[in-house]
Amino acid sequence: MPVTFKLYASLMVYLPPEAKRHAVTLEVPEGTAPIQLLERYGVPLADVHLLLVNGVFLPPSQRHRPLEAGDTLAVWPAVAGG
Amino acid sequence: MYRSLSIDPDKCTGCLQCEMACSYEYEGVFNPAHSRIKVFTFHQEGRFVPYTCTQCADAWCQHACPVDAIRVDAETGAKEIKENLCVGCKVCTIACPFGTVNYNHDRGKVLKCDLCGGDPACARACPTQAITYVDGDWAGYEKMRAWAARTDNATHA
Amino acid sequence: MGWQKKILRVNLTEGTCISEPLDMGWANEYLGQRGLATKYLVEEVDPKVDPLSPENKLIFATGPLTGTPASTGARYSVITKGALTGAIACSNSGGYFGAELKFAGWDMIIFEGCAEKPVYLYINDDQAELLPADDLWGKSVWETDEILHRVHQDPQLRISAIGRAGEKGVLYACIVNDLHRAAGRSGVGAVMGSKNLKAVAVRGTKGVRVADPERFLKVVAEKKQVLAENAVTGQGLPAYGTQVLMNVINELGALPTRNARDVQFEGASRISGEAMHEPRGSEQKPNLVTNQACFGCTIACGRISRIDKGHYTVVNRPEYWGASGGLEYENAWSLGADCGVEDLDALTWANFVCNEQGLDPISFGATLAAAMELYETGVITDEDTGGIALKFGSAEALTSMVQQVANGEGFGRELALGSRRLCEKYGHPELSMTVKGQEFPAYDPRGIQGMGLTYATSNRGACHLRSYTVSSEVLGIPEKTDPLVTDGKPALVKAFQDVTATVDASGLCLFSTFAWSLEDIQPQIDAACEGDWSLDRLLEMGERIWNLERQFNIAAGFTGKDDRLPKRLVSEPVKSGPAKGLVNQLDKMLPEYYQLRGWDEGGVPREETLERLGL
Amino acid sequence: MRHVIVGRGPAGVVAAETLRAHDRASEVLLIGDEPGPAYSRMAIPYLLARQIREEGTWLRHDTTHFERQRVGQLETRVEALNAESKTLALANGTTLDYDRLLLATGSSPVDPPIEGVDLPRVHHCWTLEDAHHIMESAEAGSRVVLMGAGFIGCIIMEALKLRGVRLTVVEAGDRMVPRMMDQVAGNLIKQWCIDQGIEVCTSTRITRIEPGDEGLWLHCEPGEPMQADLVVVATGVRPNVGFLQESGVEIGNGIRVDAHQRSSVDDVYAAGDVCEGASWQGGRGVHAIQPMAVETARVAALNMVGREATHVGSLDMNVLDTLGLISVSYGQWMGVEGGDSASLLDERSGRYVKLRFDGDHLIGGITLGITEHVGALRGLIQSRRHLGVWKKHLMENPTRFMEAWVSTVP
Repeated sequence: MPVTFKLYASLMVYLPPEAKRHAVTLEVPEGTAPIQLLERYGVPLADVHLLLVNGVFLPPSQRHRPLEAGDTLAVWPAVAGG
Repeated sequence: MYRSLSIDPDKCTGCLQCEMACSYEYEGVFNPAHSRIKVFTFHQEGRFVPYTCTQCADAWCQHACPVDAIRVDAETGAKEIKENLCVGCKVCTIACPFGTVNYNHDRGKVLKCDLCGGDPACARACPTQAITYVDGDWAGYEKMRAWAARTDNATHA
Repeated sequence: MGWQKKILRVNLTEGTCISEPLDMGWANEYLGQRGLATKYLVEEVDPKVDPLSPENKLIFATGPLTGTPASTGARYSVITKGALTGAIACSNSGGYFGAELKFAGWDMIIFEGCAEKPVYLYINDDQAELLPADDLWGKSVWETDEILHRVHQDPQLRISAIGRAGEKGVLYACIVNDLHRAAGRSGVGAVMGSKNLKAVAVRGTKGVRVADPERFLKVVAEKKQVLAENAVTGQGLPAYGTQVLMNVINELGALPTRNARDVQFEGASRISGEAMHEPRGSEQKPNLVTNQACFGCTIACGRISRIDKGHYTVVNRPEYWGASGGLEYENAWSLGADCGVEDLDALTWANFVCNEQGLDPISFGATLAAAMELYETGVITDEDTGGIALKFGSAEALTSMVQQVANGEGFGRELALGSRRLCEKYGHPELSMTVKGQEFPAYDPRGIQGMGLTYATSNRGACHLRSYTVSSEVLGIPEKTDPLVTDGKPALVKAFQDVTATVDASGLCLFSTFAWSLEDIQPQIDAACEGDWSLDRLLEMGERIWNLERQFNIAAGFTGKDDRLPKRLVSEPVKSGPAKGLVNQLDKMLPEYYQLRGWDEGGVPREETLERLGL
Repeated sequence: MRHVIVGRGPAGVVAAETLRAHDRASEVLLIGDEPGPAYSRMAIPYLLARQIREEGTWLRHDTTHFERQRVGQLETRVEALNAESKTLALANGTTLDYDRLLLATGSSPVDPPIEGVDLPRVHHCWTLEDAHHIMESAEAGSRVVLMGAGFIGCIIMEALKLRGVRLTVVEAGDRMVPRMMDQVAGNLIKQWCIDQGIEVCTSTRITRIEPGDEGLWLHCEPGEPMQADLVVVATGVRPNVGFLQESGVEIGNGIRVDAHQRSSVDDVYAAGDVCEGASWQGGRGVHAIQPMAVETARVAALNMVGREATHVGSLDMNVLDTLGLISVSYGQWMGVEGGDSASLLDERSGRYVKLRFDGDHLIGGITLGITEHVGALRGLIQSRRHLGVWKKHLMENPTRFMEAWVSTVP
């Protein structure tokens, strides 16, 4: 199933080369969870702070919940602005 | 080999914590105007350069002092102002080609970096390691020494 | 100590500069800066005065931690009755000016009256004098800065000034210090301009003392370490600045786009903090040159940017080739997403001009966005705009209008009125994205519900910096709440409002609170200031400040009816993103908020509340 | 090997120390004709102002310093030099052999050629002895006339003022410190001094001093005669070369030296105020200033021990504090033909800066009321730094010299 995987700020370095800007569209097996995508691309979990699925915050306890086809996973380190 | 202050302008953000720390060390007040290290801002280039005395081996300030008020600290190699001897004549301020000896109107004395007796407050206060206190064989320090030599009136063999 | 215990009172009408002791009774109730200066304003100014009349006063105020090594202790605020809003205005700025004012021996400057001819204030420690500014009038902030450094032959002089915008009465003109730090909002620069006051130039060599230096230095060092070890203040902010939020808020569906018609901007990533790091243009260098700290700040989130020399805005204009203050999130949003423009260099240039001429980029961008909507709906035409097509997405419209506003030319004179007056003038007040006349910033309250209540109840008109619930609702600081629900938001907003007022009163920067709680700040205040500054006392003080500001506004004629959001936010459901289908549910939050505040249904503080707070 | 140094001022002392630092074995002998420990004339004003005691003027405070350095000291006058026999004739009638000789005899004040300069209560301010005379007469309320508002006159001025005297300064030149300051700066200093309660007469000569019932009468041109309890003469100095008449050492305005501080005679060197050496900007001259005295002394001493060292020319530099107004001048502040000049003047606050350029080099400058980082002017001049873009910045705002300096540091 297709999912969009986005990494931002200091996590951008973990994107695969085919990524455009911050995003890459991936074909992943059904049932793939956010945590697995993060692990596959070597994103240090300690640096993962803000994780949005389709723009909705996913608390750390739910990172094992499978994604659905067409989902967008966007991930940031600890950031803030004003 | 003495330890020395190493300055990396690329790491400086211009926060002036060093200036506050220095002035506090010197006079117990947070007062950058009396800091012996100064951060210069090159706004157009987005560059911040902390700058202070390099404690040059043959110190112009020390040689120029007419009353023996600038002494070398045996442990740190720092050229220190002995305030009880300084008469405030300011000859050292014009003799130092680095512009790092300044006159303090309030005290009627000159001030310059003395490495805080071996634990420089500026380096302790710097949040980005733009200012560190390192072993004297740091290459940058030698570069500044070489720079100093180039401005020398007397080129030694 | 912490305070210098001295105020400079400048009567512009009489041309006098008089030193007077700081009212320590008030300092003990309001600490400093925002709190203390508000107390002075409330005591001295009739809330009903015309903001641009000589009867209004303009206060530059530092806090007790300003000019100390407490990290982020750089701040000063400008307090007055706002030109844009008619409400109390308190605009906070960093840079180096505030600390310098303190080093010169002053806690605050109160300007009163109006000078007959343009003047500037020169302060050299105890010496303060008004000097003629005829030659400076008409000059930009940058030129003024350069000239005053030259005239006074002092490279260390710190300068705060208005540009042409403030002189010409642009209602959202700001006051800019150190070239690109600004007391930005509510039109404080227009008030300064109305007084014929061009600039304040300060040199201070007296320094700042604190009550218990040993304890202070110890706790300050500990707390600096907290900032350094925190991922946000130690890494995120220095690397990406506030601009890191562009993609976050866009992804979240809360990025007001094209005058808040949309909540997601397709060009967001091109104007984001990440984009500022990418090589681009003819030089293939990044927009971002470096980060810069304000005085004493160990976070250093400021952006220093450069425009590509090949960009149309600066070709043959080398005066804009150097590095200068770059885009913060709010500015990138207002000039960018809100106007639909995705040309990073055009935004940077518009931002430069805002700094150069003293314009609040939030209000300018949002006003232009409203004008663009009026243009696209045919309400205003090329005839009004002098032939410039004010289309969403037009970088050319943005860059020509910023100049016109700054110079008081053409359609810029209309835009200078701000969004509310502009939209009212053209018969469409509903298109103005304002509260109490002030343009709201970069968070759409339909996607972040707490920000709706924040905007509606902000004492200085719509503003994110009065209770930045984004911290909690989006970033999870101090803990995560759901941005799409209203439950718990009134309490959250109240808590943020009170803490923020305390932080502002101290002289510290609000951004420190991404890592610090009030528990981290309290011991720094307590060691710096005489007296016992307990946490409870500080919290109560925040609430006292909030209520004092509220009282000023009520006396100025504001009522609970002014605690409302633009119609669009409460009636037009968003079309995309997680908040799709939602409007802001202010009506669900406001009554509870009033109740928590101890205010009546009309939003007026009850007697017992005022009594409890000693008001 | 015996190194003999004649003169115990800063040049003599620094030379002795440099010799010892580089030559552990040889004998080093320091001859001076004034009693007591070696002292600094620069410090005398502070003694007059009661800011220091006599010990405060000493060049080295550790009383065992010279002993520990194994530098011999001899208090006597040198009457003559015989370069053939490499001997010095001393005032006590003996002769002294040397292997290498450094002449650091400094300079002495010059009397103006007028009647009455030899009267009691007319003094120079050059030696500690002079200082004692002045201190006896210059009490609060006494009328003091200072002849000469050159560098030396001006550094004494504040001291006299601090003693509470009623002070009149008479300068023949058209401004104060004419050799160090241009017209603008000289006039600013004059106005400053007047504002501080000092009477200043420029373009005025004292033509005659005569004793009266109540102090001295000074006749002026132009102007009315004035009365004084004390006259301090500070009208210039000249090198002490009298004892070299028959020595064969070539004398110009001072002892002529080459870039190694060697005189025209083998094994005879000179340093400090007595020598006439290369000027930084080319040409030759006597550079009677403290920093150059010690630098020429170091070069001389190094050459005396066989380490080749070169003095590439003396750069004029002066700093003066006239009752709190601090002025600085460097190098060719008067400029050169075709060179650019940039200046800023704020009469109200007594601030002034002027920079002089030759192409994109800085060659001289003046500052008034500006003390921060002034040394950088020396750095920029002496390193002959190409200013590049900073030339333009400095032309626009000459106060930015420290930034210009720092920006070019690697």
